[in-house]
Amino acid sequence: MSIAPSTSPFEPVVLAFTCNWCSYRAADLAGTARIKYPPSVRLIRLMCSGRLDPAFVLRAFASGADAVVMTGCWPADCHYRIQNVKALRRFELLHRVLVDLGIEPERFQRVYASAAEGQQLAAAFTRIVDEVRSLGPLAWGRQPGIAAESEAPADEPSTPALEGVPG
Amino acid sequence: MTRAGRGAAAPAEPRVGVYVCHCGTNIAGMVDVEAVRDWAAERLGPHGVVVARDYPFMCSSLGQELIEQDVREQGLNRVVVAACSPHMHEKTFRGACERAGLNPYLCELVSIREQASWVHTDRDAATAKSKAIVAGGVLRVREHAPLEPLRVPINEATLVVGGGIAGITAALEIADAGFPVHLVERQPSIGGHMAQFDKTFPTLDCAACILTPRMVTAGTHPNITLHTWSEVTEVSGYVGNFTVKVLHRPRYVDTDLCTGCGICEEKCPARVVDPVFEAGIGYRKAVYRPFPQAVPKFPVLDPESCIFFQRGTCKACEKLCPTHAIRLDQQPEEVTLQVGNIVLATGFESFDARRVEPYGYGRLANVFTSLEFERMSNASGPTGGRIVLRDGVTQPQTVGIVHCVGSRDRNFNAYCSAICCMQSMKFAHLVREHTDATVYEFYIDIRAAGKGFDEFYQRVQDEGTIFVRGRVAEVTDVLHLPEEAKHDGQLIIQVEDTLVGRQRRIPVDMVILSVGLEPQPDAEEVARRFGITCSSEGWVIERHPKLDPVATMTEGVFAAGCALGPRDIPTSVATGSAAAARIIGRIQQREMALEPIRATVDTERCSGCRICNDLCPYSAIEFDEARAVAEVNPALCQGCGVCVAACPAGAISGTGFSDAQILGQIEGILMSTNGTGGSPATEPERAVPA
Amino acid sequence: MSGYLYYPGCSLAGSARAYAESLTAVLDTLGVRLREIDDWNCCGATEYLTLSPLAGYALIGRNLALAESQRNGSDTLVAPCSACYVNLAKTDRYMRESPVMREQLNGALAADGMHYTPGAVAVRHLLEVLVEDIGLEELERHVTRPLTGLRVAPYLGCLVSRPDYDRRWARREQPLELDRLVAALGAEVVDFPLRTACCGGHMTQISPDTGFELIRRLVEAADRGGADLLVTVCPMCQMNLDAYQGEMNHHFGTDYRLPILFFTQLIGLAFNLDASTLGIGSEVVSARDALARIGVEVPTVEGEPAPPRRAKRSQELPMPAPLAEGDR
Amino acid sequence: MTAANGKHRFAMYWAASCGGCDIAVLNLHEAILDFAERFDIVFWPAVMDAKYRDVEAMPDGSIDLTLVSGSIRNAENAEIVRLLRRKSAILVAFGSCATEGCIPGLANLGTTAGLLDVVFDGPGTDNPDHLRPASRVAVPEGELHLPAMEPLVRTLDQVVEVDYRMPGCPPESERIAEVVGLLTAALDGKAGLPPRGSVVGAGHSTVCDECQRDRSAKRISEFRRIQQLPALDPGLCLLEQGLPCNGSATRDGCGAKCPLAGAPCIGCYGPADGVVEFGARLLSAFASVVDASEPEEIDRILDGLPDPVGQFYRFSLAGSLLRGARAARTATATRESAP
Repeated sequence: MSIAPSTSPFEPVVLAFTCNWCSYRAADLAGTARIKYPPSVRLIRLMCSGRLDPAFVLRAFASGADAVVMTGCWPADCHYRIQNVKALRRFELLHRVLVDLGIEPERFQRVYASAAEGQQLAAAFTRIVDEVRSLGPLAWGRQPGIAAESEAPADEPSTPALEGVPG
Repeated sequence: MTRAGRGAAAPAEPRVGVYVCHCGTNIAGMVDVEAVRDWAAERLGPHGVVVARDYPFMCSSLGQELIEQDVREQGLNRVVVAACSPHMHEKTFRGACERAGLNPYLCELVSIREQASWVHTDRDAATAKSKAIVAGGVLRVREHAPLEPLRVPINEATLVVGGGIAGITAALEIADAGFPVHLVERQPSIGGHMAQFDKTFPTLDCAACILTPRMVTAGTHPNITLHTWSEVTEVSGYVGNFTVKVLHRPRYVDTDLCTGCGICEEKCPARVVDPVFEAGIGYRKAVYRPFPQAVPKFPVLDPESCIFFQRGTCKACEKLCPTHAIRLDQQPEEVTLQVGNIVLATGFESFDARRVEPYGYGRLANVFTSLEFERMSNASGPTGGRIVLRDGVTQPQTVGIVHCVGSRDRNFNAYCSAICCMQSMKFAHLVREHTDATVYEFYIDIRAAGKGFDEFYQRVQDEGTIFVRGRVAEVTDVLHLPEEAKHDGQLIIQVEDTLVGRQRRIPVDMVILSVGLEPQPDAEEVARRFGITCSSEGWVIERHPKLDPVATMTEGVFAAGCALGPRDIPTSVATGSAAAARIIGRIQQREMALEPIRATVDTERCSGCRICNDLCPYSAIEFDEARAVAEVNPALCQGCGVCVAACPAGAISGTGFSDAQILGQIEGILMSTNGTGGSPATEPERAVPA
Repeated sequence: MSGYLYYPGCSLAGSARAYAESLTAVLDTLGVRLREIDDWNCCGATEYLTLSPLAGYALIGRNLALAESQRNGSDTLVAPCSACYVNLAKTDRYMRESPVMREQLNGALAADGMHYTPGAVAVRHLLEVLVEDIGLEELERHVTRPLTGLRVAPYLGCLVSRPDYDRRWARREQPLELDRLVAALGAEVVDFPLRTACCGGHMTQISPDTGFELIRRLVEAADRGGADLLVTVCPMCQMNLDAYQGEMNHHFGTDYRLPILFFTQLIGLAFNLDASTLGIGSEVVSARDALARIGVEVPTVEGEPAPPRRAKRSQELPMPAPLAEGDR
Repeated sequence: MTAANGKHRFAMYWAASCGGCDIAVLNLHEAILDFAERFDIVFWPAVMDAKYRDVEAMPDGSIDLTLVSGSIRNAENAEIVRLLRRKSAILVAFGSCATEGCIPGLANLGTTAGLLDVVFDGPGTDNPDHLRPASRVAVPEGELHLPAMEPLVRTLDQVVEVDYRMPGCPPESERIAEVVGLLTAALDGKAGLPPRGSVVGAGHSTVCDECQRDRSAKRISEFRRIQQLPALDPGLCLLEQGLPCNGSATRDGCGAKCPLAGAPCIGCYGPADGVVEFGARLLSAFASVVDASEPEEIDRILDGLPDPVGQFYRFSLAGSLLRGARAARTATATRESAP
């Protein structure tokens, strides 16, 4: 019910996972410094990009995100010493899987941002939103024919009280 | 597949209260907070929201009381506050919940200020996003479980890294409070840059006169252990309980026997340029104390310049030492220290003026750096305080002082070095005091914002110093004919005088480059060693630039002085004291509470696959061979969550950031916020009007 | 060594024939193959761009399009003339950056059925190719007559390192690549702060007084540094300093006789190539006396560095060491 | 409901299935006789003749136990499972196809049209008129009907509610015997039913729990196929030998038969309890132990997994979070490129 009418321009929903120590603080800094980026970017705080479970990314896409961004500390600057490397390994493999599952590569990106890089983080968000806007909505759940699943019973992952997919 | 997450089950049916803060107009100016409140009450009702309110300042005592009252009267067992960043006020609202008898970890603070009102310009979009953020918080907090903070004991000892004025100040404050301090300094003596200076601005009091008493006190304080000529090589552990390895480089002097008489230095035949203390314009011996008031008083022997180490013969110092204190076979020694807190006062390094090639430093003899001039003007420096050209004899008749060398320059450092206006004007005064020279100051802007600073600016102007507003393009010895023929042998400063709006070429005898301040070249490596973060330039990042300016992101590691960024002596001292005060407070608490964000293994479900075993940089994951299961040692776990995300069996869960919490937040954030059903125009059923 | 696409430019076919001859001789010795792009036209110099930008850039773009279509495995386009180099590099850069420019120029080129894909070729100056690709070690390997004792002022001119679109020069204000090359040939590099100063350009035609003063500064600075000769990497610089040196002397009443050679001529001498194949002798200010210092009087052994020209006085304060390669 | 003869009423249906699950049930050996003693088989197309209309005639909820194997591929599958759901007291998603989609579910990596192209116009097919099956075909005798293929292969629980899930491709016969015993006891009133919705006939940990191979802390510098190994170490963990073994994330219960025989686990028993996405668990585990820090080196090691979706989603694609993404994207691309 939230699908924008075809006449209004498409505004993607981008979910960005942030690291408590670097990119989340960079986002705070962007706020403090009133640096603007598109409102379609929504943040989730993790303690480390290494906490990013691939299931979170898949869930986000399944629940309506048009793109997912993994943000974290620069290589060798991890608050937890080397855990962003594990995040990088998962990112690389998950990226391959997502592409094979039919998600365009631009829809899953990674961005490095230290706590001081509010400006850079905002710029990266803006760039990603632009890229995804030109790709159009992901919206695979509403493809003609695919929507046959809507008759599925209550066991569907999204609870009935939740609305369908935004975007 | 079921939606069951892996987090702890909620104790009772969630009853969630949502509190939307206006933050004055900070939030309300860009977000329709009433709409967010009404939407939460109506649309999140099925998810357990029983009360939703808005309030001008949730963090005020009245705002907090509102939450406390609802928890008590409405039986709330979950609270979501939509306000600022959790890094700002998470503690505040957790405290409010705790006062009302609710476990503080059942409160979630979501940021609609830093993440919405401050970064967006479209009110409708910012409001819709705020709703999504609130929904994320509500669906997340449903999955929260009550937690108890982890308590760690605080070791009384403190490590201070860097023996400049900031480090000395921090060490003295902590030591005076009765707690042990290890003060580590890379150079042979403590004192730092301040010991090199002659006068300090704007009062012109003698740097040595005010610094050396403090150095002596630090050197003799019963609670301070000095580790000079030493470096920290390894840091492990966490707040309250750090283990630090310090490498003592060999001094080649037995400090138990040495009396500091100076005979070795006097008799040493090797004389080399001293690039450190004398800034390259003076000499020292191979065995030396950088300056007479050095603390400790013991010399060090530099094997790079020592004739014995280079050619195998000499040993003049060994032969002539009256107490036989020279030890040419001394080896490096590593000591291990246990400390509870750390202060990084690692200071700065001067910008290398050779990098600004148009200014000719290193090529043109009579171009000097500010640090060279500091030594030259110092009565105990290489010229005995005489202001002379590079020939060591001639007094300059005209001196040009160039501001912002390497600072406010996108080719080098974009930032202002904070001290260089004032030091440049101090130089002008000193030149005028010692010579009859005409002095030019070439500046971009004069930044004299400190106490007594602008008065000093007026004074230097009154003394006759000529101020030229413009960035110097070039310092050259190439003359333009015919008009410059008479200036052969002088230097020409080419500058656009922006006040008169034309190019000028000003001949001078001497140029002083007021160089900027840069982080230590190994700042990033040091930051990594101490587990903190640096800005892209290399300055230590504060926990909060205004409200927490001496703490770092890492618990137990503080910073002071120029390690945080360019600053003058009073501010360096202030930050040293501030770091000390923070640490003394902690030591007196004896223990400290840490966020209980930890991983745990459900050993029933662990199959012993050993995927996780090698993933923890803190070695918190142990494998029990007998039971063939992995276990997490909570004392070592730092809560990053890498193993939680790695466990193929889903047997590892993480408190505070469980799968269920994060998946809930994802669902909430992606919930439709602009659909037709939740039009804020309709009167919400459950809304409690404010 | 793979081949390079080669854009000679008009000077090398005219006033700077010595440059063309010497670079051919040197690259032959090094076994580097140059493939001259077929049907090249004027690089645009400076005039076209000021009169009609689109026509000017299209003129340059035609050369790039030719280079692209004749790539055949080589993707580096070498220009020995600094002005050609900057014009070609600038056009490629602008087309990469500006979709409008890309469209307009390719629209113009389409009139002749041509097209240029921005970035298809990397435009580089001959000096950079010699120092970065071939490398000083390789050059040194071919040095059979080290130029020991020859004091050389290395002069780049204003265009090579500026505006440096692709950040190829580590130190744009005072690039040291030519210094290192000259040193690798065994010659002594003199203190010459005006590496990137102006040679006078067209001022010799428009405002001779200004042109002469600009030439004087360069010649005077090289002379003050004690140079036997000055090497350039640019035909315009060579012509101004060489051909107008006499008039400049006349204007100021001075008597400088500073030979101006192309750096490739110097390399050829160090490779012990015959002076006649290097175009030596075609210069206006004769290099005969300067070159007599090498190969004849000076023994070809590694000599101690020349002593400083001024005696050290006891009270003199020490000077900072020069900035080493790789320092921040 | 118990039949007049004291037996429980049993049904088993195969949707898009290879029939292996039916064989696994028959593979109970002598126990099948006990089974026949305890149950009246009212509907089981794989072993006996039956008519849908007979089932339609049964009272709702009158079948005590129904096992459904196979995924939902066409309209007939969907119709029959809805019918059986209505008629059954206990409906079990039986085997990997019904629980997760299994191999038929991999069809979701393409479109139905693409699938038909391969089958009816592939190199091995002689079909000069390029005929395709149609759901309605007019012939002289009248109109013929074929069940229409659905755009996506679905798992059973995406179509009807299921009471229990029993994983495996096929479920191991011992586990079947256990489950049948358990449910029989419950139907007899001698034991309680397991919680509705739970997984039966499997363990609560993963295959490594049952695998006897030696394991140590893992670091993988190369993924290899078994024929690329110089020699298979008979006692060492297969993953540590570089073989992409899915055992660490796959629910136990099979007895770790494959890895113990030297063949990497392919994951047919699905994920452990509470796991959100099986493929995510596997890929996260594999990636976590890749022994590299630089992107290039990570890439090189990951190149050893040439078909990551095949590796991680071989059995679970139709039940996964992004189950329809690729089919949808392919369909869109086809539509957009069509004139």
